[in-house]
Amino acid sequence: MISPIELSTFSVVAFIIPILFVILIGNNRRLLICISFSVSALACLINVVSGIMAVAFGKTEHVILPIGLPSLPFHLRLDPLSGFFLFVIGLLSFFVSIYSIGYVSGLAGDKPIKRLIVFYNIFIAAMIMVCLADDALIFLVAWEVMAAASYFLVMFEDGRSENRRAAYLYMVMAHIGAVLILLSFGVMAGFSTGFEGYTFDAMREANLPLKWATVAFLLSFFGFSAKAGVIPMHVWLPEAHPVAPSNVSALMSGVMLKTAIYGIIRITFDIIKVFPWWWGAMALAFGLVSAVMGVLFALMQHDLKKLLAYHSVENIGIILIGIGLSMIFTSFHLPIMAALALIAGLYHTMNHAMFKGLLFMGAGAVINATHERNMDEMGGLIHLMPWTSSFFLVGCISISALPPFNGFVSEWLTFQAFLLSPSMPIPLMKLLIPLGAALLALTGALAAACFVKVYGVIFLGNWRGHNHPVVTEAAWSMRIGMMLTALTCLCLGILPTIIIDLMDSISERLVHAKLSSSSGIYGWMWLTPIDPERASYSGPLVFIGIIAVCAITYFMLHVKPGKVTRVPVWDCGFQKLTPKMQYTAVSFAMPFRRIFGFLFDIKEQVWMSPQQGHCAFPVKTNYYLRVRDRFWGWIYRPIIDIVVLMSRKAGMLQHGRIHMYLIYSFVTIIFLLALL
Amino acid sequence: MKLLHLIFIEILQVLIVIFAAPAFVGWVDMLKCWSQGRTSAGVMQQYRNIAKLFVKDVVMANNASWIFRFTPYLVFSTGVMVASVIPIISTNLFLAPSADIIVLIGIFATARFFIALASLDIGTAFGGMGASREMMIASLTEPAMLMAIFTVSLTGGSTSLLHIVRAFTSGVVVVRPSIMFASIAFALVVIAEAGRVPVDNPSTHLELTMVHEAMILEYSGRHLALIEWGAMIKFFLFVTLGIACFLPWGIAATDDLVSIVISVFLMVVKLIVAGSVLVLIETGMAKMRLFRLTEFLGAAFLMSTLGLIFFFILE
Amino acid sequence: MTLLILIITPLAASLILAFIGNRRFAPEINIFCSMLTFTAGIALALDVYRNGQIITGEKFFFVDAFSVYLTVLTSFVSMTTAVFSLRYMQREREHGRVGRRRMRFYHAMFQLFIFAMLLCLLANNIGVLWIAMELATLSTVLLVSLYRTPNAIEAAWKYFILCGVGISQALFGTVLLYFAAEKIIGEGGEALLWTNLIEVSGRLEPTILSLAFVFLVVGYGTKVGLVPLHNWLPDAHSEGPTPISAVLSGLLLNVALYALVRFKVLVDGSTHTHYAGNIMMGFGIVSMLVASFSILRQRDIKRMFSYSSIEHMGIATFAFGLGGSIATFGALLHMLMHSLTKSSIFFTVGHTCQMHQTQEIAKIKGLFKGDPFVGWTLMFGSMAIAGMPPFGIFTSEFLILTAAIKDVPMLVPFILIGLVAAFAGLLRKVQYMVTGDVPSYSKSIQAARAPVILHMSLVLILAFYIPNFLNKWFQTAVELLK
Amino acid sequence: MNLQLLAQINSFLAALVLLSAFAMLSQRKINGLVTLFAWQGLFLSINTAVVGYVAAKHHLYISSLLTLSIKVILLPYILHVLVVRLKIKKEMETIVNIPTMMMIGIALVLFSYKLTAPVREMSTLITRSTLAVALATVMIGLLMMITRKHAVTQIIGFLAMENGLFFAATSATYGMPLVVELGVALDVLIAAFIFGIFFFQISTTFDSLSVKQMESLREDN
Repeated sequence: MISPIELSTFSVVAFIIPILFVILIGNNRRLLICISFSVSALACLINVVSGIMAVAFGKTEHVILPIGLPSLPFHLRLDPLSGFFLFVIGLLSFFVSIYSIGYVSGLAGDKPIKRLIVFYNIFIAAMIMVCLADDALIFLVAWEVMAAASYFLVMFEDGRSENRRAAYLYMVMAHIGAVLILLSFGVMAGFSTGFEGYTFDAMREANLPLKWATVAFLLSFFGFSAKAGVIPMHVWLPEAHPVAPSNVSALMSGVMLKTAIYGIIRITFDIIKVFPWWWGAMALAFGLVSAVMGVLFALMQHDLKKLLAYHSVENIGIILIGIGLSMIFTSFHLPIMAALALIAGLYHTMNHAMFKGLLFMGAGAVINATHERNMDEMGGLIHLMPWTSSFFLVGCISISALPPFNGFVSEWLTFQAFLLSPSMPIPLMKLLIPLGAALLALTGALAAACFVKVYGVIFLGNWRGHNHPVVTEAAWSMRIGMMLTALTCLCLGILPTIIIDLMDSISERLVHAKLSSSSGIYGWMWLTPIDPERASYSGPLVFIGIIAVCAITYFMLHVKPGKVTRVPVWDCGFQKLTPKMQYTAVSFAMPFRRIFGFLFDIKEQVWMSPQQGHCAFPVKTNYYLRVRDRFWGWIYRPIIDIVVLMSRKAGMLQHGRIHMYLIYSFVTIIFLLALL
Repeated sequence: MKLLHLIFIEILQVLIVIFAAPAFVGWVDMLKCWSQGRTSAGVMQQYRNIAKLFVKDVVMANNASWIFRFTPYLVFSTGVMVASVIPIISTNLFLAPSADIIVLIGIFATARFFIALASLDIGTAFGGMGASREMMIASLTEPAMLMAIFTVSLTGGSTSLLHIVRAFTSGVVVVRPSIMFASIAFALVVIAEAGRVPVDNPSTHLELTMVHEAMILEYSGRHLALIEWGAMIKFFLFVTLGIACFLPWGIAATDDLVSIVISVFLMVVKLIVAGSVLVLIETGMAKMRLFRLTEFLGAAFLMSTLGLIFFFILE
Repeated sequence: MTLLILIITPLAASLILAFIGNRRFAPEINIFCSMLTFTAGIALALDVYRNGQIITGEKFFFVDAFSVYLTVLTSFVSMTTAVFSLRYMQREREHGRVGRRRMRFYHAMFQLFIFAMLLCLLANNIGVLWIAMELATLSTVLLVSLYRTPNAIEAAWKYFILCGVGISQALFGTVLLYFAAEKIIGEGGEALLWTNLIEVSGRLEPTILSLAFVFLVVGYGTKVGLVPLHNWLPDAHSEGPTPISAVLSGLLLNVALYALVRFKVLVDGSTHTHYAGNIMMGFGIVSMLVASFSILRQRDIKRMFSYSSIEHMGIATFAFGLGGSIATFGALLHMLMHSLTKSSIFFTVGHTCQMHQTQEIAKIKGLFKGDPFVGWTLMFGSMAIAGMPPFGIFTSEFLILTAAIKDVPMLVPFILIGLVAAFAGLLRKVQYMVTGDVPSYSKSIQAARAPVILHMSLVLILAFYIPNFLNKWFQTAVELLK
Repeated sequence: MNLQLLAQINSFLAALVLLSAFAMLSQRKINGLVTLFAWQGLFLSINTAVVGYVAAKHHLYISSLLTLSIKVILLPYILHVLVVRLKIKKEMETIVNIPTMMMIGIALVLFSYKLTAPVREMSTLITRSTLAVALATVMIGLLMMITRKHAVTQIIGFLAMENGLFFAATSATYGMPLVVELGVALDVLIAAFIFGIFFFQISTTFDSLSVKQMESLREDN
């Protein structure tokens, strides 16, 4: 019986095979794509298996690789937490790899496919290594390799300047984050001697004084949130995701951001373990801000993938809310509640991976078909791409947190965790935290609004664009990939109980409490966290109920065949109804712009071109709208200016006059002698 | 036997809701007419409307997709689904645990989501306008509604309606400031959710003001009937939800026939009262401009938050 | 014996090449001699590995773990550089930038330079160390001005004057050191021998030694390229022929740092404070900050990478100054990794410049499309030099940083800023050069792949697997230096 | 002869070396500079011989001879030839005016006096007091390199520094070991040839030998 960790380690090696294919059969494009992506899919599947095993058995296994520094070989470790993330990563990557077969073949011939395949596999392998790492060095190596690989993937079409800019911004942010994480490891390793200090085990042993623990936590928290795209470290995200190939953005947004969540959980719950409540409060605050701001930014977008990217910011926020609550509860020694909040966060992690992956895949299909990223140029695709549209709809419903799909379950759990806040000893928190719940509700509703906009504008109505491309349904492999993901979304929504019972082993290790021990008297049909008296939700019943009633009403109304007459749209007698008159993404978001506009840097202009005849009928009306993220101007611009100034100052040292150079060394001597 | 009994009560309640909803709406309309000094069409008018729509044929735009056709059924069925969960005549409904308040809100949100999609499906300006406005209003009502519900469920120590009702009814009757504020907030939210004046005017087709009507403008025949009916059920359910949360006394705890009858009777009384209160508000206020709604719903949110704060400070 | 071969070979080679350096097969001879040197270096290394440190030739030569690994490194990089310069200089001749007579000069001086550096590393006598260092300068000065362009001459002149002045300071420091030592060891050559000095370092007069260290650090620091003594470095690196840039920043800086570290050990041994260490840390921080910010606005590719050499020397100096086992280990690793990576980068840069006939970054584009090998090696090399895994420099920086935040947390923000700024600057420029479309004026050349591949793979492998002998040397060196 | 007298001779010569250094600092004419440099070398070699006699160190005679041959005869000759060959104009302008340089020079002397105090305390040699002078010479040489705009003058400053160092070695420790002395001398020789080549390169590339033209390598702000 081969152990899970061996499986995963093997799978990491397996990711090299596609790279070999690139070298071997690089010239045969179709064959290369088919084979290499199916191999990657298999390798991902291995991780799904090993992940499930790790979570189900609840065992912890170590492996020490013979490579690394002489006195610091690479330590690998697979415990339920990393198992869970392996499962998520593996599952989505599996779906995406299937999807990629069709997607990549659909790309234009001049694109550097080989580069895509090579870095795609390195990317996934690195993410898996991040979850397996058990010492600071390999963790950071895997972390940075992941960043570098995704950097090259974002730079896939390096001819376009926006790709280059986005990739550059992303890489720099990622590197800053990585260095911060490195420093936090340095702090934690500092309390044990020699090279052994770098292993996570040693860090677990070392009980840091609170001051240093705080330093370590803050460093790692901001380091990881730079990768997770927590506001205000989110600027790279809406730049990088849109320009990357869609299968890559699906992975980046779906699972790469989650590795940051993994890091935060690993460091706080597993390594530091004991912390004051305000850490959690901070995480919660950042989560709430990210959630609300993220969804608002998303509402303002009309670039499909940019919009989805901002939704990743929102969902990362929601996940952080769960984790923050869990941290607070842990610090007050309320294990069962901590478990609930943690599970809520983790469950949303998995859900977001699924539906965001699905949405990006759908976006990829749409963009491949229409060669268009601006939603206001699309419309009516539901008639041309029935499969894609229905899968995309599933994604929209899930991300809008509507029952009976999966997004709702995790948000419901989070609400339950919020409701437990009164059991906290600190009065102020009791008051403040429910307000957070209100913000979460706002987020959910806004997300729903946003996806009504997305789906309505892209798939419903009529085609708005100037050019009329021939739109065809996505390739079969893309459809399969999306269908599997959609099914997963539905299952996660309807049968959460089974998965959550499995996840007990995680919460038991991290916060020493189980959820299932509290629930479970109703069995798999009812999700009853803490106590069936408190709250209960039965996904299956709701789902079946709604479907059943629909069916019944349908049949009752169709006992005699109801006649349906198809007619053109009723134009109120106004003869010239054109697609241009439809609501667009911009116009849909207008009320929200009016209400929440103060949060953005909005520039809106309307001007009428020279009129003739009656002033009420201008020949042409131009509308210009630009919505900008304020954070760029607030935080990043100043920093960039400072850096430029500094570099100019540094350049002044090198002015070419040899006398001054000699004076430098002269002064240096005098200075040092004066120091004596 | 027991199971049969439960199923009987369940079905009974659902049927009551389905068939009482138009009557309730009719009652509200009637009151409104009286208060505005018009002669009303009577309580049964809504039944006539629905019946009329059912017999009519469906006329549909050429580019209507399956979403357009599916939505009416979904709207209706979500109503029915919720009807089986809220304790209206009795507190031992075996389906009740399958959804707590938050889930109820979620289910209604699903229905709204699909209506909005359907309204965008045809691709007319009206549809888009309606959808955009509806979603905006919803996004503002949701936090207020949730806060109100939070207050209630903190008091009741649960989010599942059964236990809230039990907790209230079992305890001695006390007037709690938190609950009071929460109920006011809830009333405002119900007005917004059900699309009544001053948020929306169900009886107008003036494009500047209409929200819900704009969304369903393209519907006709049985589809329109289902949607209208679903809307009525939703309205009715929101009122009963409010009743269950804020004055649950009298809802049958035991499932003998007598108590059920009593509770039905009490429910009718409560509904009549609630309806008249709503009418008072409606006739008292004028339809608001769209961007005034933020203030209206902001007030609701403030109320509910106050309720919450009072819960922590005073209790 | 091996040691003598090691020393004599480059000297003899330079003499031979001084006469026949302009023949057709001269480059091959050059390569052959370097290979001979390298094998001798390996043999010496094995010898040291077996029976520990060696002192021979009436204590004239002294080899321990620290110097032997640098010796092997020096001979190795000089060999690969010789291989690289074969084709490179050929093309330079075709472009008519150098004549036949100057080729002779080039080969002779190249070997002389190698000889000087090896002498530095192997000499036991700190006076001889000084002489060899001066010789290393003098031998490269005219190589920098090989192209005889105004800029080249200017650069060489600055190099000559600044390093000359610096090295004179170092001599004064040496005199002071000798003065302090002879009190205890007695007159004559004995008092200049490193082996004797290290034994008695505890008894040397602290005030004199700290006085001496000031002059030594300014002197040798000039050659290490520590800010504000660095001004010669970017000019010399950017104007000289690329092979020379490669060995200058790959080897010469290392050797100078080697000398500095030796003296640091002495001084701190005598003062029993952390005086020398602190000075080195200060220089390190300043150097890496200034260098990183200078990288951001470079327009010349070779200049940019020479600034990054300053930055990395700063890091290494900082780490040596920090002391402690982990930091010192990191510093040793860093010297190794930096010289391997940086020289391979300079090879690639050489190819790039010859492809585009310019060193201006703005004119270099589309390397991925134009010549994937050059493009990707440049990309990966720069990522490695900027401290991205899976390359070795990340490992050493990891160790140094973590050690630093343990001991001097207050300084860490500066290192952080420096590292990030350097990363951002390098990535920005390199990304610009590798991406996009191929400009019309770029012509394809036959790149010398072997040296680049060799170096990069070494950097890659050493990041994950440090062979036993290297580890043993590092550990002994750490014991010696920390 | 008794040590007393020798010590006095030694310090007298030291004074002369310093004087010549100051003279160089103030000298405008290039030929004068070369001559002064030769004089400095001469004093230095005599001094070395004297010290060698005092300390009975015979290798000091050798180094004194080396100094005589290289720094008094060879280098000045080379410089002179170059000056004639390259038709260098006689007048050299300085960056700072002469009196200020004098002031700075005196400050340097005092500074180096203060610096070498610990050495003086420790040392038992009769030459110990001249170390301050040696350091001052080095510093003044550096000052000269800083303040002169001409390649040749910079080189002379450089060589003056070398003189100072040599002097320091003699006075602090009765000279370095022979091998080092030889090595240094060799380096100086090579340096001499190199700057010889340089002068030709510079004067052929740029029209004159002024360092002013060599400021093109800079970070253009």
